[in-house]
Amino acid sequence: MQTGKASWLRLRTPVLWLALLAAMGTLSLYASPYTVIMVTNILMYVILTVSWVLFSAPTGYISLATAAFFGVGIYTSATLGGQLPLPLIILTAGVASFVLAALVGALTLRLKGVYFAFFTFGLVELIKHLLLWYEVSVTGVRGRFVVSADNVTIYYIILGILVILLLTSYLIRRSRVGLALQAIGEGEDAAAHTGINVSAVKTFVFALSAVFAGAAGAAMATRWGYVDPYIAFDYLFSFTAVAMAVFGGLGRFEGPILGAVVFAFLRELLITRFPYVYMLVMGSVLVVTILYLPQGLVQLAQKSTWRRLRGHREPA
Amino acid sequence: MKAKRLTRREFLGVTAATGAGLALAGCKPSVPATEAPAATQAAPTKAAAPTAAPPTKDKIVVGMSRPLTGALVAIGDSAFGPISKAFVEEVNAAGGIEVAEYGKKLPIETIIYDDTSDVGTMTRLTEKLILEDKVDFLWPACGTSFIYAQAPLAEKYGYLLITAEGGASTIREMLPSMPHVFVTLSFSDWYQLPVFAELVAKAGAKTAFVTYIADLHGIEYSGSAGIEFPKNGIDIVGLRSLPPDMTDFSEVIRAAQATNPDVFCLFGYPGQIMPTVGTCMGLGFNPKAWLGGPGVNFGFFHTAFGPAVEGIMGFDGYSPKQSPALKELADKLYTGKPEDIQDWWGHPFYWAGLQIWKQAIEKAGSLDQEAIRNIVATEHFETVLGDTWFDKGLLAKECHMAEIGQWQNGVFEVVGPVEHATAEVVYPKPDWPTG
Amino acid sequence: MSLLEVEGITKNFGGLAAVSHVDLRVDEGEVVGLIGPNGAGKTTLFNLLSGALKPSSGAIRFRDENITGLKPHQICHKGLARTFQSVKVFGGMTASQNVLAGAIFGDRGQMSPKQAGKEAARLLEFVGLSAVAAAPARDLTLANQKRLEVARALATKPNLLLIDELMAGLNPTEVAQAMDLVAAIRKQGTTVLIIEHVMKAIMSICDRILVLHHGEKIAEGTPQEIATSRTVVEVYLGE
Amino acid sequence: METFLGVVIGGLLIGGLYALIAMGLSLQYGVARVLNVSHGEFIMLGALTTWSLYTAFHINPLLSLAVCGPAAFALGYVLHRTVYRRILATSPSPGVFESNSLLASFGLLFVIQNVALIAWGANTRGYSYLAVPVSLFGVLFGANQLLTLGCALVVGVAFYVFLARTRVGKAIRAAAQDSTSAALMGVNINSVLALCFGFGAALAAIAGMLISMCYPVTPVMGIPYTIIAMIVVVLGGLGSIPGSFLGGLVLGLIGSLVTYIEPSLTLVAYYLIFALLLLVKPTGIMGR
Repeated sequence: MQTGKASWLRLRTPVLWLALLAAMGTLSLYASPYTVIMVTNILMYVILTVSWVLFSAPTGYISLATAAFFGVGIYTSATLGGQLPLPLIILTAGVASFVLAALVGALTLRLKGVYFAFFTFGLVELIKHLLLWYEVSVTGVRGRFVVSADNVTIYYIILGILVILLLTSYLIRRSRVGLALQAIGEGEDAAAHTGINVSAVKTFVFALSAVFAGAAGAAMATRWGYVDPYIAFDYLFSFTAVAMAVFGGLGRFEGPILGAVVFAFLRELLITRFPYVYMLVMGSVLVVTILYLPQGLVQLAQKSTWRRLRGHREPA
Repeated sequence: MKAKRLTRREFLGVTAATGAGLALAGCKPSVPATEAPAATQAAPTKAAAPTAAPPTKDKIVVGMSRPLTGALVAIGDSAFGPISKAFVEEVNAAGGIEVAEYGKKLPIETIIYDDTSDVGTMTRLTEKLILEDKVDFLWPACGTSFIYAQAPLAEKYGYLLITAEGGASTIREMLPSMPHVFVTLSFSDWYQLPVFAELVAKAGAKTAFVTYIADLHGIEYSGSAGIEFPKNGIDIVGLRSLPPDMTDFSEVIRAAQATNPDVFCLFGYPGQIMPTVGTCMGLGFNPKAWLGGPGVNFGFFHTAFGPAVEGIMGFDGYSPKQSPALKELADKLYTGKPEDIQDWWGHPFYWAGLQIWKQAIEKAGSLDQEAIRNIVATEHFETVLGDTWFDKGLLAKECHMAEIGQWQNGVFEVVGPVEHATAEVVYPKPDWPTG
Repeated sequence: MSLLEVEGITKNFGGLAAVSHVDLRVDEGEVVGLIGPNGAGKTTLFNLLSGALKPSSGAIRFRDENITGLKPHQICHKGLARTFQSVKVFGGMTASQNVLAGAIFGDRGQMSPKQAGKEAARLLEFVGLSAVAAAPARDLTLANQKRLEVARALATKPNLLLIDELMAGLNPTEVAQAMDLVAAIRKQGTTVLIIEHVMKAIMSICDRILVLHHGEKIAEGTPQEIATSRTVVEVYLGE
Repeated sequence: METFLGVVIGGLLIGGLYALIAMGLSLQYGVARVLNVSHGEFIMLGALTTWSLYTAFHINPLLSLAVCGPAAFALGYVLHRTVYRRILATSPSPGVFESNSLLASFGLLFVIQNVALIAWGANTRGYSYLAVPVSLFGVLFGANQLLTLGCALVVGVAFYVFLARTRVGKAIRAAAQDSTSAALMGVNINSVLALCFGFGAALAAIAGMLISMCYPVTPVMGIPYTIIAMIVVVLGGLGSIPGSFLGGLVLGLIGSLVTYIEPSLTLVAYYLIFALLLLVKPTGIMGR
């Protein structure tokens, strides 16, 4: 019995993930068309959050550049839409974000702590205003139409990006790079003297994380129809990614995913059911969560809920 | 170590459970899955679909995705927001809209979602309204960019869309490919700027300094000015684009002042117009004509600046002096309410748009989008604007009661075009009040 | 045979020379001590040698190769490892992960994860931390954290190990253990350059001692010579 | 030449305001380590309160200082005592505190903005107060803008003197240097942090009051001001009050010059300078 239980425990994690993947992978077969759209949006936030976590959680560098990479993706889609097939556009967007992030990373990753946060925030705004200036003064257009794509296709593309992202982060966590990243987070000097090429590792992972935000931007833009620099480079995406990750809990792999899902779903619920107090409720939830669950929502799962459940199970 | 692992596994269970729960929650409000795809395809004619069963319906559900929070909330809340509210109240007080197919009056029920001033959210919520709530009609989102994003969706699902806030000349080229979209509000080139240019040119204006916000609206209006002003013999002596998010334009005004223009234009929003008026006063810059908008046309502009608004010109839609119907509208909307909520530009257009919508439903005798669309596209309607119709998707030029207004003695008078004017243009505008 | 040769190395901060024209030579198999009053520039010298700081002038040759101006990780790969005066263990990682990081990243010869794990276990055993291998590094005692740093540095397979104050703040028993550890390191073939304040210890474990004062080398010699040097005694007593 | 003088002085006028909004944020970040993204919401509260008092009761905007300042101070103080202090207590490391408190202030931003939307409605508000020209060195300026700069200077200098001379001020500075040793010196660190947060909020509200005299006010006006404050704080050096003041003036000047030449590049210039400074000297112009 003991061994049976143990092998089930070992298998439970992959089985549950596979079940979830199967459920997600067939969503368009059983869910309503709008559910697919809504879940696409939630998954988009999961991508932004997990890609943020990929770099920022282990290193402790708070990046507010998510919106910049997302925006690069959106604009790639807006400028190349119709000229290239969608998968190529998404790939291009990922590469463009990678290049931008690599450049930014090489330049700025020596900035410590909050300075890096400030710089990346400024980056979003700088790109936005430069692009706006360029569009107004050079091309003479401010907004661009984005060639739209089928909702179900976009859903599967977003799901695909997310699956690749989750696999990437899982593999990175278990790889040499993951160990290096963790060491860097614990102490950069010591990491460097232990033989880790600190700037190369940081720049690489930062750029890698940007690929996913960029790809997601390119895919989502097709759902938006019309974009301009203000719509595409909205710093709220950066802050939201951080908020979702902290809300869910940075301590665990699943925390940010949970945070993004609950946050995005709650937001959807509030703007449709209680639109006039959406911000009030959302804000209160964030404040209360961080006050009572300083490790994020995951704390809820590990502490009270499970202890209580176990308490009920054991006597039986 | 071991204990940690256990909790982690358990936690994964929670994650998966949450995911499953979400999938369920997502499905809950929708009809059984098999029916859903059919409904999508049938969307254009879905109102007619129930003919198989005896038609029963006790309300007309109208859906809107509006900015209730975020940067656009001020515009949404002062422009189409109050109009839609007042219109629904009035119609429902009279029992609703007569729909022959159901043999009775159906009251309007509105579903309003908050798009948080975000285009992505707006398009998603628009699809929610159409696909999940299966609203009978879609009312417009707020802002030109938003219209541009929403119109293709309305077209895709075959929903009639009569727009409110926003519009630009570029939409004219798109309208032939979007037969379900109708634009009510006036924009730069057919309407306002030719009228304004002619008006001030006649009064003697020779030079103009043009500033505009760096967005669709600003680019469009400055472009039109670039055509219309020279056509009327007015030289553009300065052209500046202003980035959104800026509040202080002192140096732009100083630059304008240095060229000593007859006309000063600011094609921006209240966020730019209001501080700029203050700056002009503070710097003693008093051009002979001062045109700004949208913003000048709102009641709150007058409340904010009091007598200082005298002579300032803006975009206009009507004056209660023009007809009994318009007076009735103004009384209905504004009497007993703070002056802040007045909008002398857009309100009559939005109201007329809703009137056309109601009359088209009554004429069609059903809620069939196609039938109603055909009526909207081809027929004439009696609205607050008088005889009203759409011409190639745009509210016909002939239906416009006003283009340019000017604050005179605390009232936003129509000064252009001359045939609709309620007062003669004051040029040059009076000095800013002192003290 | 000389392992490390430093010529006229100088580091200026603003107008102040923290290290000034220091010559230094360490031969293979030696244990060399570096002493001096607080602020003498000992740790700065370590930072220069390990690449944390770039020298204002002077040259560093390590194993007949000029390593001046190389980055810390490159110097580590050349076979020069170090520990820190104020401990810098990876606090949130376990003791064995700390050493593993050293084994994986410090070794030029691309160790397989399995080998690295074995090597880490061996080194933890070597410094006497096997019992706390699974504990987060931040929960270890100061003495153990210092030992952990030594193990992490050794995991990078250095030819030369720079140890910065292994014994500060330790009780007499721990000091004795630390001295044994240094002896063991030398025995396994690693050359050691060590900064230490505990005089008794340094005198007994070092082959040679250098004395820094105000950034300059004021004396060099066997423990015996240093203990009897007038200049050194003056510096220490004059404090 | 006259124009140039006008542009320069105009830059200082707006710069004074920037300085004021940045000082509050600098205090909150420099001492309490809270990157308070809801800073602009306190500006908004100050501005809307002043507008209400002026339009409803014709109370001189400057007098509303007596209401806004203390009220905002109390609000900020209480917020720290309840929210941030608890987060501080539950955060295992400064890094965690920084991200958790960032999330909390993000939440507060939402709450405050929504409450203001409900209380005041969404309309753009404004009033004209002292919008009359005053001649200075032969160049005209708005009297309200000059008044704004004057107030910003007075408040800034008064606050600096307070920090430099009074016991509480010294405690705050000690805490800014090093909270642990300040605690050892007998400073009650928690109340100092709460005081800083309160002062930061009060400075924001005062800035809001001044802003309302020249610029439109809405419940959603806060975020752009928060962003300006962030830029200035970085320019001046995190946690340096004189730095914030200088940074504000510098940014105002740059903005003014660029706006005069090509306004569409003003914000580009802001962020370019911001980014370059971070790359070249991240500790800011007055940074250590």
